[in-house]
Parts: sequence; C-alpha cells; structure tokens
Amino acid sequence: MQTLFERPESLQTTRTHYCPGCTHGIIHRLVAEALDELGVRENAVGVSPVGCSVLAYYYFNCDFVEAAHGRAPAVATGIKRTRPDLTVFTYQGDGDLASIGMAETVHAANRGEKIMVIFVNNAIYGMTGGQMAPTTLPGQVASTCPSGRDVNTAGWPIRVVELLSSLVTPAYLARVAVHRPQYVVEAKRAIVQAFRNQIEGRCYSMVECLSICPTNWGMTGRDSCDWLEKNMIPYYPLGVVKTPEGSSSRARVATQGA
Amino acid sequence: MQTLFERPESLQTTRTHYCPGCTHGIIHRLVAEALDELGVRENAVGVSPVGCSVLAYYYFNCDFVEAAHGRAPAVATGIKRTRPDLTVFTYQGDGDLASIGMAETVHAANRGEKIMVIFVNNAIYGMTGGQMAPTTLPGQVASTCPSGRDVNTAGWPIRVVELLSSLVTPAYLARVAVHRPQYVVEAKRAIVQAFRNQIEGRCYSMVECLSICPTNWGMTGRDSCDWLEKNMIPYYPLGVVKTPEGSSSRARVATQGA
Amino acid sequence: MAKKLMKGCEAIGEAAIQAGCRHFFGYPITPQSEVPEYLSRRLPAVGGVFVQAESEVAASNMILGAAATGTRVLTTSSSPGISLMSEGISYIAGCELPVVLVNIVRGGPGLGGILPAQSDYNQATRGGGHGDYHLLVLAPASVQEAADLIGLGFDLADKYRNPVMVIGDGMIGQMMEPVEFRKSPVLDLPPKDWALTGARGRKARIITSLFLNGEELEALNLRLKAKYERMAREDVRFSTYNVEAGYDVLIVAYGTTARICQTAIDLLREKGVSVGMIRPITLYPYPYEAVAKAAEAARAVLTVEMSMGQMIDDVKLSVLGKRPIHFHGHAGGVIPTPDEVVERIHSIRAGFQS
Amino acid sequence: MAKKLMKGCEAIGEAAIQAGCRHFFGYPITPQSEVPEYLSRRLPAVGGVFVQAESEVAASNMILGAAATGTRVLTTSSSPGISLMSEGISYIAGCELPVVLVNIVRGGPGLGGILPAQSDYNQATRGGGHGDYHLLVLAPASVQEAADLIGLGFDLADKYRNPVMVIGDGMIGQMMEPVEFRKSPVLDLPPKDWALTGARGRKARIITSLFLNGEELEALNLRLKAKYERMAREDVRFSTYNVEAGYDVLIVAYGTTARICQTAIDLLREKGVSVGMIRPITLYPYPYEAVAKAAEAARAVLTVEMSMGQMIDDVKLSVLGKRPIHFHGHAGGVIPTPDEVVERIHSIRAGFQS
Amino acid sequence: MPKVTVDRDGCKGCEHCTAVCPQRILAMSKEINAKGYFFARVTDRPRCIGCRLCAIACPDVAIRVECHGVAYRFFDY
Amino acid sequence: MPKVTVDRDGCKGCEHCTAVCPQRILAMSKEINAKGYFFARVTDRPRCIGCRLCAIACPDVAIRVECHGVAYRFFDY
Amino acid sequence: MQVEVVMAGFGGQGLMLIGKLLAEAGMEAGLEVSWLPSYGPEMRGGTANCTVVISDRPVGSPIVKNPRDVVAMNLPSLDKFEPVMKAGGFLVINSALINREASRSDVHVCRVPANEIALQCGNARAANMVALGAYIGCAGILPIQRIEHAIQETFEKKPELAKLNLQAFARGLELAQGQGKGAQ
Amino acid sequence: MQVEVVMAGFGGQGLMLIGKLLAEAGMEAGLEVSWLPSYGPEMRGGTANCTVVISDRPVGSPIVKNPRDVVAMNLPSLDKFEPVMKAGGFLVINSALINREASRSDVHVCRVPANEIALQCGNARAANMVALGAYIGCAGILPIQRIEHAIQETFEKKPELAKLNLQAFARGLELAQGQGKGAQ
Ligand SMILES: Cc1ncc(C[n+]2csc(CCOP(=O)(O)OP(=O)(O)O)c2C)c(N)n1
Ligand SMILES: Cc1ncc(C[n+]2csc(CCOP(=O)(O)OP(=O)(O)O)c2C)c(N)n1
Ligand code: SF4
Ligand code: SF4
Ligand code: SF4
Ligand code: SF4
Ligand code: SF4
Ligand code: SF4
Ligand SMILES: [Mg+2]
Ligand SMILES: [Mg+2]
Repeated sequence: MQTLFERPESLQTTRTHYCPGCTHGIIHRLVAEALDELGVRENAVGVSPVGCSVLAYYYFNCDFVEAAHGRAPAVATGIKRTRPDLTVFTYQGDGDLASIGMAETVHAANRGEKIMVIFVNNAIYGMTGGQMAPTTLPGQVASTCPSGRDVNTAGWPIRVVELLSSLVTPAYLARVAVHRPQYVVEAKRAIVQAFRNQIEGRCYSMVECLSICPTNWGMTGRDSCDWLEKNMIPYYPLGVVKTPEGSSSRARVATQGA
Repeated sequence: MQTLFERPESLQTTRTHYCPGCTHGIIHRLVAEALDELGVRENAVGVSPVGCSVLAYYYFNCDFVEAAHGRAPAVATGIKRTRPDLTVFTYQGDGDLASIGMAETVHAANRGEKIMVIFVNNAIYGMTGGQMAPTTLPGQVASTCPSGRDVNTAGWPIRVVELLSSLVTPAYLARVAVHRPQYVVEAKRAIVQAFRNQIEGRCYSMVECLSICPTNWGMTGRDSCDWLEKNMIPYYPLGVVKTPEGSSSRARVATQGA
Repeated sequence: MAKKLMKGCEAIGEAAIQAGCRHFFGYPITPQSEVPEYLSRRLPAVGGVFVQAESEVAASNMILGAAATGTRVLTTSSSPGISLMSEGISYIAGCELPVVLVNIVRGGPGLGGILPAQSDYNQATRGGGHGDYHLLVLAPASVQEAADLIGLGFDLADKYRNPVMVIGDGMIGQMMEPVEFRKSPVLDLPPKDWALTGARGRKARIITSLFLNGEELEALNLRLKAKYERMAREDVRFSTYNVEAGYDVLIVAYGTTARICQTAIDLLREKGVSVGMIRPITLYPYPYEAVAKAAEAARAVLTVEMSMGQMIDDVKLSVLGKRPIHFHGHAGGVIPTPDEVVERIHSIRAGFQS
Repeated sequence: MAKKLMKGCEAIGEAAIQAGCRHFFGYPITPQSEVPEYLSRRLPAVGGVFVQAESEVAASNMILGAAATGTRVLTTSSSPGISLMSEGISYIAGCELPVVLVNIVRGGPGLGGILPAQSDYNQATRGGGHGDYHLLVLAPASVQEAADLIGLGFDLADKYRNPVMVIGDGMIGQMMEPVEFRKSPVLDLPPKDWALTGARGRKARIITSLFLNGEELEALNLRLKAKYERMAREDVRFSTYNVEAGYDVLIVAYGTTARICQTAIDLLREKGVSVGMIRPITLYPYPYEAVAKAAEAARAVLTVEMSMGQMIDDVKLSVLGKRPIHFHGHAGGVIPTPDEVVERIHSIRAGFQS
Repeated sequence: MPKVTVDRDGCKGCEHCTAVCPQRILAMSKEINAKGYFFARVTDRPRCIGCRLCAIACPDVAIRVECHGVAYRFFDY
Repeated sequence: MPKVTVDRDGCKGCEHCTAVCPQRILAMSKEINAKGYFFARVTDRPRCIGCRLCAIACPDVAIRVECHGVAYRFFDY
Repeated sequence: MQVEVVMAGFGGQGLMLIGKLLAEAGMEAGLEVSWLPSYGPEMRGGTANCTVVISDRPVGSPIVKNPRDVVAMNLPSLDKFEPVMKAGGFLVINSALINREASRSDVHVCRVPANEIALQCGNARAANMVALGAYIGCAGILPIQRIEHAIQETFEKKPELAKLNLQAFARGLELAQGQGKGAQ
Repeated sequence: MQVEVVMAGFGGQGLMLIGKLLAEAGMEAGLEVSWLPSYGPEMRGGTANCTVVISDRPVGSPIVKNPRDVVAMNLPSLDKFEPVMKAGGFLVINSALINREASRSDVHVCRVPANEIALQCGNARAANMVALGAYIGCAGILPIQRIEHAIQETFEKKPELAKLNLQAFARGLELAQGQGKGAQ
C-alpha cells in the first residue's frame, strides 16, 4: 500500500476553526507540505497574524508566535535578525497585511528581510465579520460598504505584489490562487520556491494567495470558487511578478519551480 | 517700476529657521506662489509634518495644523472629508512620509483623498541630526549608518512616486528637483498642476521634490547641489509618473503644465 | 422619540448622529464593529461621511484633522486599537481639540480576548499617551446611558476643547436595551473661533501642540491643568444605589460591573442586608469627594471591577485610609456574578463581628 | 573598567552591550537619537545587529520577535515614540517576554518639546497599553545609575519575563558624567525554556497573548499579578538623602528632579534647615512602604516633579492622609531650580508655626 | 488500485471535493457527523483513479489517498 | 533697467545666488549681518539682465527683482 | 417579577432573533428588558446563545448565571444550560435535534420537534419561531399578541415571511399549551 | 568646593568640546563632574551652550541657573548669561566678536580676542581653545597639565591638531594670566 496523499507532518491533527470550505485550510496545508519537503519544520518559526488565521499556531507543528494586527513582518524581522539560522515566515490576511500593516509590509520587503510572507487575499475582513478590506473589489458588498465598494470614496483595490514589485530589494513576489486543484498545484510550487529562497539566503519573498471567504461573501463554498475565478483573477492576475534574477515579466508560477 | 520677483503673499515675512542654503525654503516659496497664483490662499489648509519643516505653519500665510510624525495624510484626510471646499495640502519629509508614514501615504493615495502632497526628499533625517532615511542612497553616510547605507541590511532606497504609481487611484505623481533654477521652474509647474488637480476635484496628487541638506550631508550648499545632481537624480529620475489621464509614461514636467 | 430596542454599539452610532456628528473615522475591531457598520449605513443617508481608516493610528489622526475644522467627529475602537491611538490622542489633547472616542474594552493585555473587561481604566484615566493630559472619561452602565453620554460627551468635548472618551465593554456594546434619544447640544457652548476654515478675511490660524520653548509648553500645560480643575468642579458625575437606607458596606463600581453589583444589592436586601453603592459616571474627573463621603457612612468599602484592580487606586485616594478597602475582581472577560459579590459582602461583614 | 566621561545616551548603549545585548531595533527621536547612533557604530563591531525600524510601532514589534527567540534586546525612544509602542508593549507583557525599553522623556503632550520632563510617569507606571499589565520601571538619577540600571534591567526582565522600562529625561540622556561599567548578569536567572528556537527534538512552542476563553485569559492575568506582587516583595528600590539627621519636611522626587532637590537640601542645610529626601528608583513597583515610613518622621511631604503632578498619586497612596502632601512641579521642559525648592520648603515650614 | 478515505468527523461538508472529482464518485451523505455537518463519502470506489484532486481541494485535510499496486502520478504536486 | 535688491539681514550667506547668476554680478560681502552671516550683494548692478535666476535660487526669498522700463521675461515662472 | 431566559443552539438557528422578538414584546408591554448575545469567535460554526431579561424594575445584571428559563435548540445547549437553570423554571427542548430527555425534575419541561414542525409549516428555517411559540405557550410570560406584533413588525417588508413565521409561532404555542404547564 | 561654568556661543564655535575637555580634566583630577549641553533645535544656526559642574562632592543639579563662571563667545551669550552669574565669578569675553564691555562689576572679567589669536595660531577654528586657556588662566580651577592632557587625548589620532590646539590653549592662558585675576 502506497500513500498518495496524506496530512503533512508539519500540520497538527487539531481540527481548524475555519468555516466549511474556507481555503485558509488549503494554504495551511501547502505551507506545511513545503516545510516537510524542504525539511525545515524543526527549524521554522511562523508568525500568525490577527485575522481568521490568528490561531494558525495551533495547526502547524512548528514554533510560532502571535503578532499584533499587521505587525507580523516586524515580528519576523526581530526573529530573523536575531536568529538568521531559523526559517521564518508570516501568514497574514489582507486586512492585516495590506491595511493596518502596510508600512511594516513595505519596509520589511524593502529592507530585504530574509523572511517569507504568505499573504491570504480573500478580499474581506473575515475574522471581524466581513468589513471592507483594501482588496475588496469595486462594487463588492461588505459590512462597512453596504452598497458595495465605491472607488470614488474608498479607492481601487490594492494589488500588493505589484505595489511591492516597484521596490528594488525584494527577491520573489508571486500571486497564486487556491480555489481549484490546478491552481493549488501552482500555489504550492510558489510557496516551496519562496521558502527555498530563504533557505538559500535570498531576501524577502511573498506569495499572495487568492482565497475564498464563503461566510462573509455570503455564498456557498462552490459559488465562492466561481466568484473568485470570475471576479478576483481578472483584477488580481496570477503569476510570478519578481524573481531573485530580477526578471519582472509576469511568468506562470509553473515555469518558475526550481 | 515693475516687480519681476518678490515674496509671494502666501508666505509670511518671518525668517525661517532653516540652515543656510537649505532648499526647504525654495519649496516653501513655490507652494506659496502656487497658492497665490491659483487664488486659494484664503481657502487653504496646510498640514505640517514632524521634520525640519515642522514649523512651516509660521512661514505660510494660511491656516495650518501640525500632524504627528508621518500622519499628515491622515490629518489631511480628516480635514478634506469634513470640508471638501478647502484646498488641503501636506508638506512632508522623507522620514516622515516614506518611513513612519508609509501606511498613511499609501492609503491616502489609494483612497484617492482629494489632497495634494509635497514630499521633500533630502535623503536624510534633517531635523533629528542626520540619521538614515528610507531614501538615503547606497553608500551614503548617515549617523545611523556610519559606514554608508548597506543595501544588504537596509535595502535599496525607496522611490516613492514609482511605488505609488502602481496604484490605480492616485491622480498625479511627479518628481522634481529644486537645486538649480531650471529645475525650480519645472518644480513650480508640477506644484501648480497638483494644486489645480485638487481644485478641479481630482484626487490625490504628490510632487516629490529632491532637496538638499547641507548640514547633515556635511557639505556646503553648492557642493550639495552638485551632489544631488550627480547622485540623486540618476537614482530618482525626474518627471511626471502618473497623470489624471492615466498616462504613466514618464514625461518631463514641462510638458504637463496646463 | 419613541423607545427602540437597540444594541449598545448601534445606539452609540445613532446618538452621535443625534448629537450632530456627521463624520466617523475608524477601524473595525470586535466587540465594537457594529458602530462603524451602523454608521457606514446611516451616515451617507444623513449627508455625513464614513471613512474606514487603514488603522487606528490613522483614525486617531483623521479625527484630529476633522476636529481641527470645527466639526464634530467620532471614532470608536476597542483596547488594542485604543493603544494604537495613544500618540494621536496625546496630540489631540495637546492641540486642545474636541473629539469623542469610544473604547469598548476587551480583555487584555496584548491580543487578549474579546469578552467584557474593565482593564483599560488606568489607560483611560491616566496613561495612554505621553504628557500631562487627561481625557474626560464617561462610563455608561446601560444602552440608554451610553446614548446619553455620547450626546453629553460631544457637548463636554466642545465645552472644554478636550477629547472625551466614552468607555464601555462588550456587554454594553453588544447588549440590546430600549433606548430613547435626547436632543443635543444641551450645554451652552463656546464658539469655535479657533477652527481651520480658510484664512478668508482674517489672520491665518495655527493648530499645534509643538512648543519648543519650555515656558510656552508649560503655559499649555497650565492651561490644561486649569481645564481639568474646572472639570472637577463642574462636571463630576456619579450615581448612587440603595444609599438612603443606610449601609455598613459601600460598593464602588462602574459600568457593567455596577449593574451586577446592583443585582447583588437587591439579593442582599431580600436577605435583610443593606449595602450601598456609588457608581462613578465620570471616571475622570473622578468623584473623589462623593466616594469619600459615601464611604464615611460605611464600615468598609468594596471595589468591584472587571480587572485585577485599577479603579481601586482612586477609591483609596478618596477614602485615604479612613475605611478598609476590599477588592473583588475578575480579569480577561470573566464577569463577576451577583452571587460572588453577595458572598464577598458576607465575608466582609463577618469580619465586623470579630 | 576605568571611568569614562560619557553622555547618558551613549552610556545606555554601552551598558546594554556590557549586559550581553547584541540587538537593537529602534527609531530616531530627540533627545535619545544618540543611543541608536552609538549602537549603529558599536554593535556591528561586537557581532551584533542594529536595525533602524521604520517606526516605533515596528520597533516595538521587532523587539517582541527578537525576545521571542530568547535574545536580549533593547529599544529606546522618547515620549511620542513610546506612545506608539503602547500596543506592542501590551503584547510583550501579555506574551511574557523580557525586553528593555528606554524612554528619554520629553515635554508633552503631543509633539510638545524636547526639553527634560517627567510627564510620562503615569504612562510608564499605569497606562500606556491596554490591559492589566505593568512594566517594571527604573528611574536613574545619573549617567552611572543609568548604565547600572540598564544592566539590572536586563536581569530583571529575564527574572520576571516582563518588559522593563528605564525612564530618564533629556538631562540624563544628554548629560556627560563619569561612568564605569559593571559586569552583568548579576542575578541568577531562570533558563529560557520557552524561547522559539525551532522545534528540533521537542514539541513546538507557541508564544501568544491570545486567550479567547475568559478563564484562560484570567489565568494569564493572575499569573501576571503574582509576578507584580513578587516584584513588590523582591525588587523595590529607592535611595534616601539626608534622612539620618532628622527632618520635618520629606521630599519625594525621582530622577533628574531628585538631583535638583539634593542641591536644594544642601543649600537648606547650609542655612540650618534639615530636609530629608526619598528617591524611588523603581517607579513600579513603587516603594509605598518606604515612603510611608519616611513620611512618618516628617510633619509634611513635598513631592517635586517635572510634570503637573503624576507621582503625587503614589505618594498619596503611600502616606494615606497621615501627613499633608505638597506639590511643586513644572512642565513642558521647565526644570525646577534648587532655589525654588528651597523657597517652597520655607513656605511649607512657615505653615508649621501657625 | 487507488483508495480514497474521507475522515467522516474531520469533514465540514463544504463540497469542494465533490465538485472537483473527475470521476464524480464523491457525494454528500444525508447523515450529519459529530460536528453537525453532512459529510462527503465515496460512492463508487472502484472508479477512483487516484488523481488526488479531491484531497488537494479539501481545506480540512479530511481526505487520504492510497494505492495498491501501480500508482499513476498524473501531475507533480 | 533691472534692479536686484538683496535683503541684507534676510540673507543666510548660502551662495546659491552667486553660483547661478549668469552675469556673475553677485558676490559675498566680507562683512557679517545681524545673524552672523556673510551676505550676498550685487557687485555690478548695470550688468544685471533681470533674469531672476538668483531670486529663484534663493531659499530665503532675500532677493527682489524689479525693472524700470521694458522687462524681458526669459522664461515663464 | 423578573424572568431570565437563555435561548441557545447552533449559529444560524435564529436564536438571536427570537430573543430579540421576546425583548421587543417585553418592551412594548411596558417592562424593562435586556438582550445579551454571546459574541465573537465562539459563534463561528459553534453554538450561539442570547440571554433575555424581562423585569418590572430596571434590569441589573443582563448576564445571568442561573437563568430561570432555557430554550435549547441542540444538544450542546441543553447540556450546557439545563444544569444551571433555577428550580421551577421552564425548559423548552427541540426534540427534533435532541434525543435525550431532560434530566432535571424540578423544572417544567416542554418538548417540541421544532424543525419538523417548521418543515410542516413550509419553511425549515422557522424552527426558531416554533420554539418561541412553545416557550410562550408554556411560560406564558407575555401576552401572545405582543409577540405576534413584534413578529409582524420585524417582517414588515416581507409579508410572506411574516405569515409563515406567525404560523410557526402559533403551532409552537399550540403544542406547548397542549402539553400543559404541569409537564415534568 | 563647587564650580559651575557655562560656555556659550554660536553653534559651531566648539563650546561643547571645550566644556567636555574641562569636565574630563576634572574627572582625571579625581573630582566629580557633569557636563550638560543645550540641545535640540535651539542649536541650529543659533546659540549653543554647555554647563560644566566640577565639585568635590557628588554633583546635585547639573543644570545651574546662576553659574559661577561664564565663557561668552558671542554677544547673545554674554547678554544671556552675564546677568545671572554669581558675584565673584569669572567671566571670559571673546572680544573678537563682542564689542561691548562687561556690565557687571562684581565679577572677574577677562577679555580675549579669541578668534584673532586663533588666526594668529594658524587655525581660525581654535578660538574655543584660546577661550579655554583664558578661562583656566583666570579661574585656575584645575591644573593646567590636566587640561593639556585632555586635549592630547582627544586629538590623539591627529597630532597636528593636538599641537595647534595646545598652542592656542597656551596663548589664551598666557593672555589671561597677563590680565591678572584682579581684572574687574
Ligand atoms: C489593532 C487591532 N485593530 C483591529 C483588530 C480587529 N481585527 C481582528 S482581525 C481583523 C481583520 C482581519 O481581516 P484579514 O486580515 O483580511 O484576515 P481574514 O480574517 O480575512 O483572514 C481586524 C480588523 C485587532 N485585533 N487589532
Ligand atoms: C513618533 C515620532 N518619532 C520620531 C520623532 C523624531 N523625529 C522628528 S523629525 C524626524 C525625521 C525627520 O526627517 P524627514 O522627515 O526626512 O524631514 P527633514 O527633517 O529631513 O526635512 C524624526 C525621526 C518624532 N517627533 N515622533
Ligand atoms: S470567516 Fe471567511 S476567512 Fe474566516 S474562516 Fe470563515 S470563511 Fe474563512
Ligand atoms: S538640517 Fe538639513 S533639511 Fe533641516 S534645515 Fe538644515 S539643511 Fe535643511
Ligand atoms: S482521487 Fe480523484 S478520482 Fe479518486 S475520488 Fe479523489 S478526485 Fe475522485
Ligand atoms: S472537501 Fe473535505 S471538508 Fe469539504 S466536503 Fe470534501 S472531504 Fe469534506
Ligand atoms: S537677475 Fe539674473 S543677472 Fe540679475 S543678479 Fe539675478 S541672476 Fe544675476
Ligand atoms: S541665495 Fe539668498 S540667502 Fe543665499 S546667499 Fe544669495 S541672497 Fe543670501
Ligand atoms: Mg481577509
Ligand atoms: Mg529628510
């Protein structure tokens, strides 16, 4: 009997508190698989955000610290600068990373901290009950934009990897999605690559993962996947936006796997 | 007798506290001239930063409020959202705007606040005595990088207008310099244009002004101008990076004046 | 207006609108996100503006800007968010600007939890930002009072040109109770002849908290001090419960905890034990004299808080050693029960016999 | 080590290095920028790391991360910067992490000024962030003591797994005095068996301050409380001046102000007036008992502060009404002079006659 | 032969797996599990091709894929 | 004829103006002004072409340019 | 007179709403009322409950450790709240989802298969209204018309739903009254 | 014995340095010392000063409202500090930049054209050393060799400068001694 697919060692068996269908779970698994495959679980320190994934530390089987809302990159900086031998990653939502944590994100990326950032973009504040995020799409309804995001007062959604790609320093910036298996496969490659960058001493990597929030989008999981495909991907194009080689032409993740 | 050049009405006659040769003074004058020319002095509210220009409110002849370090865009947002009829501008240094105030800058730009931002990039923390700024050039010595900025630990200098230009929302982003009269002439056009944008109801405009800091660069004013020309302009290319028309090809400021 | 059953958070939002506030800047955080959510629906309908700030840091500076134009402005948050506003609040106080801030306190420190707590008492009344400033702090014990104190808070902010904080907890914020809105402003208010409105036909105005010269900065501080002394003279507020009957133990409690104590007092009364309570409504200025006076009639004082003991310092400063002061508290979202309080009173009274 | 004439800020930096601290994260601000400047030169030379954070908000979270790995770490700032760290500090306390923070206080509120002040006493001892936590607060009165307390601060932070703040002002930070560095650690310290070092051959560790369950969060708070009680038992520090001779007025002052009072006491002694002084070195835990005892020997107490009156509450809580308490203070960077204090003592003593 | 196992009580009934199975051999049960969810189950085991798409799509790692004999790996993962 | 006036006590002696004057008719005095600076002064007034470059370059608005009769505007400002 | 009732079940079962209806009816009846939800992450996927206090004097503590009455819509709720009820209180059990008996003998128990009845009424989601009806039917703390009025007001803009919910409410009422108050 | 001296002038005149040299010399002489600068924005372009206290017991207040001695390198400094000096103190006036006389008659005054003498010594920037020499020359608070040693140590790596500064210091010393202590 051969096992084709099973729970990675870096993931605890604890059941998550995530809503049914929430793809936070998939992203967790991908990170855990990457830790397993690269053999760095015993060397890794994760930083959880404030957001639905605040309890990530219960789900990963590696050392973890909880950061204040938006400050995970600063916490990760503190860890990596004192213990450069550790593999350090943050796991952050779009409210956490792109709203309150914008300065920490831009500066950690720009200082070239040798960390890796998993950025879960679900276009909403999940944990607090569906408020508008900086990534909420135009017209998308949220509890603090009950008539849909109005770009005239709230501006256009922020494309984080594109924003960071205008910086010279960061090594690797990619956007992936996890709402269908074929995307998940590419997402995994990007995440593995990002970890590998760090292990090989390269600086800041970010993988933005488009993710669903059935609960606050007010849809079933399946409809959420369709909605992501139809609405998010056109605005948030997938691919690798920046690599250590400095190429910034958008490439499919698949072509990047080393 | 005809007056070819005199102090603009929007500038108080108070002598500034700026060091001899410091181009903060020129940028002040340009802003004041723009207020005069567009006739908005009596309608304007300025927001001063924490930085050498903290006392700007003593020098301009219009209403002013002092913001906390880096938070001028938030303060300006508060003003403009409550009194859309006022012409609101911030005046900020590179430490203020690009370091501690990064989140407020990105978000005010991205929400499309109908404000205008004067960004004085002198590649250093002037007021506090010459510490490294996010814009300090590679190798440039500052009091917190005594052997020169090391891009391996501090990253590459941030090019703010380029960073913001990856956002959809902002209306106008330009970079100018003020260390020689010919540049000053272009700088003025950009500043006038930025104010005009606001008056015409367009959103966020930023004019980044490359400026000198003879005191903390440890040079004479004249050497500072040369240093800026030789070192800053190559890294911080001048021109209009984004216009309300959405053109993002870099144009000379001169071609933009309306 | 007719009574309406409303959540505390929504009543706070509506009360602000009734008080003429048309501008809100804030960032979501449990257990108060219903305020921004409510106002994001309501404000546009009344010609107001709702802005979701990128953070509490930004929000606190946005309200500074808004208040600088002479506009009534509100922000609301919960503990960690208020901490992030510390610098901004200190600036607002230093600029002498009127704003209303709401803190729906949750258990701390750090990320803590989201259950009701009163562990930001010190922060609200003494700490928070740097420098010699104080917020005027109002602590409602019901949804109706939350609404009333929001209205009053706007008036007091304008009266003193000082930030006012209305402090509650998840219970006040999440609970529904009948509420009726009163008209505002109620007080006679000074003109806002300092507001930034454009220097048309007048000298340019400056709003700042920077005074590089020590004497000038001291002058600001003396002005602030005079203001706080005036608050202590004119705007100390508290209420009492069951004090007419005489009592040998005095409970001091505020907000949610006071309601729990009220129930405890009712239970005790049923058993023939008379306990009095004084409930500070203004936590700053604190009703030192009233507490001192109320304590005189008792043999012992019991302070009940949802914290490890913060207001107790003010109770001690009131009573100044003249009566023994006991403390009963819980932290982190555990709410004291009326039974516990009853229990505690019994054991205090048992001490009297010996 | 030989004595060296050093600026307070530089002595602080060097003392941290001597205490084994190799990591600094911080943001420039007057009047303490000499600390980061000094460390940006020195740390690389001793194999350490200097990081200029993008803000104080970031700095406070960087030190959280650094401390989580079990490393000694320092940040320094001044009033507005400390306000911005409020949330981070609350998290550090909630995560029970040892860090040393320095606040070289400047006049407030708001942007205020950069001259010496003691107006962050409340913030340091009670307020700042949200929740039921306390910093252990050390207040040096000389450059030598600043260096000593930095060393001690690292030890105490490790002893208690609690953030320690060393609080001074521009005078302490900018002044040069002879200084000699002592070896550190001095205390016997517990192992850091909680640090994040990679889960090699052991269970994964979690450092967090989040406890959604009220009982668990209360347990954290009770643990913290026990820690603070232990501090009060084991680590209260103060010094006295001229108390042996007997006195009818007791001065209570700390830091810079205590030095000024010392000069005043010398001046008074020359005139045959004996005044005693007690100088709290730990502002938290506060030497309540020592102050109470010292006050008993006096007819009146005078609290001198560079603030509008903040420590005075602790003096009142010590003395509990048993002696009249007077206050002499300045704010905003104005430094009380020895003559003023002398004057004040005379007028207090004049009151004794009547 | 591939074998797919669904962890009945680990499943949250999100239906992602049923949507992605190329063989359409996963379906939701009519019963609820300990957590109150209708859980996924395999309806026609022999038709499973061991493609792992269901497992890859499952946010709760409630699916395990094994194989007797030769295992085809349709794609790298 | 153009006329350039330097505000003696407003000048901080930075020498920007002397560097940019195309006619090289500005120079620093040997005296110091009330603020302790060597101030700029016009050495050869008649040669001034009224180009305003000195004024534009002056951070302290210490230069005023006037003109009797016809004024050439070499560039828009 | 003061009544405290905890209404508890899965999130999504509409407990908050029936609690609110009860409080509104109480308010309209001129009584003092408070309604307090459990909130926060416990709600996600887990259980949700609210506490309603109805009193003839100002409500002291809106949180109640020992409520008089309990409406339990699922097993975890019954397990959690049955033991803490006051003796003599009223306990409504949704027998559609709870297949154990009450273990207290000192309270009035009323079992209703709320989900099934709601389905019969044509809307599976109206189980909460059935439970509310059952509760009012057995505890009788407020006039029926007050509740009906509250339901009507709440669904003012959706008369279809109002009708349906009223019907479900009536069925619950009926069933409880059928069981009689003496039920042990 | 305690001496407080304020050294004041334009920023850039090197007042901080000579204050530090004085303090260092005091420390080496086994005395208690403190050195306190004025700091912050006042320094920019304006005046700068430092206060040095040298004492045989621990220094109380390092800030002194009424210093015994003053070294005034420019007019604003003289205007500011002359009036607050203690009677009997020593006042050094840089007569190169100050063309008024001292107005106090109860202090010992020593006028030195520090800038001119520095120029004569071949380094315009050594005026501060001339003033330091003059101060030590008239007030005589510390042994000359202590100061010389401190200068030497400070410019250890630049022997050229050390020499020059020592020379300027010596010239100041000489001039002050020439003027005698009795100068009014
Ligand atoms: C300082 C502070 N502000 C606000 C909050 C409240 N809060 C918690 S999570 C969150 C947003 C979560 O959204 P996101 O980061 O997108 O993560 P998601 O839940 O969507 O995965 C907010 C605003 C907080 N805990 N701390
Ligand atoms: C919260 C806070 N942190 C730090 C400071 C100290 N500070 C004042 S100005 C400044 C930097 C100024 O540099 P920049 O913005 O580049 O302006 P410049 O002086 O160069 O014009 C700093 C760090 C402060 N006042 N407040
Ligand atoms: S709220 Fe949204 S993001 Fe959070 S767990 Fe539920 S589905 Fe996922
Ligand atoms: S320090 Fe630099 S930026 Fe500041 S006034 Fe002086 S020259 Fe200008
Ligand atoms: S392994 Fe493939 S074929 Fe088999 S059940 Fe899963 S998705 Fe269907
Ligand atoms: S994807 Fe997983 S959780 Fe979802 S229904 Fe299938 S097995 Fe259950
Ligand atoms: S106006 Fe032109 S020519 Fe005349 S002095 Fe100025 S720069 Fe020279
Ligand atoms: S540019 Fe202005 S300040 Fe500078 S030297 Fe010329 S006149 Fe003086
Ligand atoms: Mg999100
Ligand atoms: Mg700068």
